Amino acid sequence: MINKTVPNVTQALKGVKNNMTLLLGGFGLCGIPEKAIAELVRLEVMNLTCISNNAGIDDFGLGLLLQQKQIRKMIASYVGENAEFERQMLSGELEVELIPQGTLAERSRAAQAGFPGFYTPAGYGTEVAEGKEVREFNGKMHVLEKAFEADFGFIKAWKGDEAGNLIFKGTARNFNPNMCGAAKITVVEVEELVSAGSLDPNQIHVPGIFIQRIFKGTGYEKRIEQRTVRSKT
Amino acid sequence: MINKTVPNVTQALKGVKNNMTLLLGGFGLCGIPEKAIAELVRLEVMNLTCISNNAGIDDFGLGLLLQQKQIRKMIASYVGENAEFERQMLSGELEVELIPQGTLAERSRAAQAGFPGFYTPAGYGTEVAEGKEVREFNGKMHVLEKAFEADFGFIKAWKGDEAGNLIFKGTARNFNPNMCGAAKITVVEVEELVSAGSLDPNQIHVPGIFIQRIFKGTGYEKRIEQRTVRSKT
Amino acid sequence: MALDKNGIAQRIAQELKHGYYVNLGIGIPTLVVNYIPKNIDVEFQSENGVLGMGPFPFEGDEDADIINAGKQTITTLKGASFFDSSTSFAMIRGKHVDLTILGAMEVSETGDIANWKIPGKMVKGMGGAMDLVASAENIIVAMMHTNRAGMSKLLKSCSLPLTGVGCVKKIVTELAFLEIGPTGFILLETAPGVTVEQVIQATQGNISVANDVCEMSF
Amino acid sequence: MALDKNGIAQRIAQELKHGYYVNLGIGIPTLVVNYIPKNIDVEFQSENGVLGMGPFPFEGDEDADIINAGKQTITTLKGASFFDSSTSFAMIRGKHVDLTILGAMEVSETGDIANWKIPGKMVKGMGGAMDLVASAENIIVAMMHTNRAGMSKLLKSCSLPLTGVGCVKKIVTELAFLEIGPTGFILLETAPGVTVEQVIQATQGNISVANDVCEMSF
Repeated sequence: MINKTVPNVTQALKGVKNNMTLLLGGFGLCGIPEKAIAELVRLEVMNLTCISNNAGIDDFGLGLLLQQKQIRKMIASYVGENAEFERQMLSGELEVELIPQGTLAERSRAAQAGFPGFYTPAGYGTEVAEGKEVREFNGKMHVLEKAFEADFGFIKAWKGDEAGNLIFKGTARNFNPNMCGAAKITVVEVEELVSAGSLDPNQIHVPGIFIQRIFKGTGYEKRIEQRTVRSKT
Repeated sequence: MINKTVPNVTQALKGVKNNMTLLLGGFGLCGIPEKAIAELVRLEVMNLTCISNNAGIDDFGLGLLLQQKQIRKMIASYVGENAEFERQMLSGELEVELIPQGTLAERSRAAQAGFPGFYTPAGYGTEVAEGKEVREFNGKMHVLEKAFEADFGFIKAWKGDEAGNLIFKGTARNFNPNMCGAAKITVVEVEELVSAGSLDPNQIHVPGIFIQRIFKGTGYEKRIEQRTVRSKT
Repeated sequence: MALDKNGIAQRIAQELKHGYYVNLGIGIPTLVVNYIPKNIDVEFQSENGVLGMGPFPFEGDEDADIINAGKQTITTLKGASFFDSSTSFAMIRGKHVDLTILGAMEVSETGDIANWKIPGKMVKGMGGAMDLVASAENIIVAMMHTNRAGMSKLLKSCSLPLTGVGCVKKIVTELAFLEIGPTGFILLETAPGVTVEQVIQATQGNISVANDVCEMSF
Repeated sequence: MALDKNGIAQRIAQELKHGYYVNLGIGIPTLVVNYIPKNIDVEFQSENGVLGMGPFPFEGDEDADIINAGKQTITTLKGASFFDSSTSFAMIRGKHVDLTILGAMEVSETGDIANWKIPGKMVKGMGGAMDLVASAENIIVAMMHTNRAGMSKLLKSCSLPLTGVGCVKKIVTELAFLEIGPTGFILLETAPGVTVEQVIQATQGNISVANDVCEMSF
């Protein structure tokens, strides 16, 4: 067993520098790497390119990096929950590339799996396809999309073992598995870190080979964006 | 919940006809759809194109279809375990297309996921790339490979529920998950069929949406190709 | 009398068929779950990674790790499953999802749809909508027929940046149920109390009236 | 005295480094597991879908559902995982596997490799070999230096259909440890009792001798 554990978030983020490109898991505030984001704020690394489905809200998630103006460019699919984001984007302070959600997932997986490019129908005939190659297959037009290239990937899992094997919970899974191994260094934070052999080999969502560093985070806030309930009557 | 269960293998293979293209899961004899293969033999459907990593052995797996000369064309990555296969291939009775194993897996997944094509480095500069488009990305040559098109997919899972959710065991997983949803109709046989709600939604390997029919097989032989052991001393 | 949002959802729900996997967009489409016809089984997929979505949780049972694409806390039903985003879009792009219901700012007579951006003013992003409309064989748009200024949103061609080209099949508005045909919109049903003339007036794109046009029945 | 298969495996094992994920081909490469250096941790990946392979099972413990790429029954170690073929080749193609050790029928002085087909005679197929050699940064070939007729298998250019182009980095044969350099094979180490001259004689491709050429030490 190859041990991937590091003692804390500081060790986990060693080597993160200005101008880097980061992949960050999560959908809305669900399954985001809270501890890595807090450390990025503390490190004051600037001029980042962040690839993540959303940009957080004003005071949580990637919104914390936006507040400090640490992000130069954001690649996302949906950014509708963040007023500061909209302000920076419309003023031109922040460069923004919006791409289809499925394309975002697959460009991550392509990087993980060593595919330089693939053809998808998503975005054909729209702004998204501008400047990209398009091509017909079986009578339908497709766009050539390319694998992401990133320096660090920040992943949030539910449970992990010393070997870096991961299990996610509910919809907190989302982009996290697809981003594992998609950057040069993949850093995972987990709520529960167990010894190798504790997890059923048949039920691992992401094998440890895709990750370089794993640490246990504490005190997860897991903020809910839209608390919707029904009454018990 | 959408119920995908059918009572038996006969119902499960309804609609299989001569000249069809079939995807079959399994690696060697591990995780092969034993019951579907037996039914294909019984149905005497001829002139099949079979896509599967291997071609079975002389008297088991796809070897049973080869014996009856039901296969016109075989698409596989490794066929070294089957003398009858080699005879039919060298004599020209059987058309054979050998492709890299990773390409076989991904052409299945591309069909499942709606990608018409993707670029892989595997096979560049070899016979496999002949007649295919090649292209450079990041200074390295790649081959354009296309999604499979198949009529039926035959899958073997360990457990499944009424909704078609699947769990595989050990290395019997192999190509099975990638082939689910890759053909027009995906038929799954399982050792254990449980009611919907019995499986942990977090631990499903393949969601039921990718499959059309599921049935419980009985009396699995699960033949071992290479029984290797060590002594207890 | 024009339909309200619930009425639109109710009419769309009539298009559900037994065995359908359905992806519901944010807004009016979400309301469709309240009007599923009796005696049919459908399953709802949410692109953030869940199949078999159930109702909102009881108060106190909310789980931050279990949400829908609108970021709302939800529950799951028997037979549900969770999966990653790549698998979720495999379901969508691979045409395993049978029906997509989503909102729109504009739809053109050729089935183009715009719903993600108003240049210089509002840019929320396309989320999963571009993947959905590019792949789904069966797309129903739930939208208002006109904007607040009374201008038609069913146009000859969209003025806003497109989400997809020639993809919309059916449209339900507060005034009518329409489909896209070779020559433009086809009026199939009017909302209760709405006249054919009213629908034609409110439609800027080319519109024809089906021979068997009738009033919606609920 | 030339090495036997175990000797070849033992020399290759010296190339393993702490933290390596390793894919072993069928044949001689399989024997490498018996010579892993003390004090380093490595993990073995098998392309049929397992990481963390252990030794063969005890008699009676064989499980038909747990095999390696050679279709042999195996066990798993702590920290192991099972996965599908697409994920397995994501590990390989995505360069997450650090070292690939495989057999060959022929290797050329430019690092081409042929190991899957003898036209008209034998066609077993490439299995995962084409994916492995096209992607791995670090490939060691375990092979015999000459065939039964005494003809060299380290050639100017391969005569058999290729498995991959310009990909082989290192070669261990019964006679020598060599690497591929810009001008062809470079002899780094001779097997115990084998002379530099013998290796040069047995090599048809262009071969040069490293300044610090030495005998293998075990």
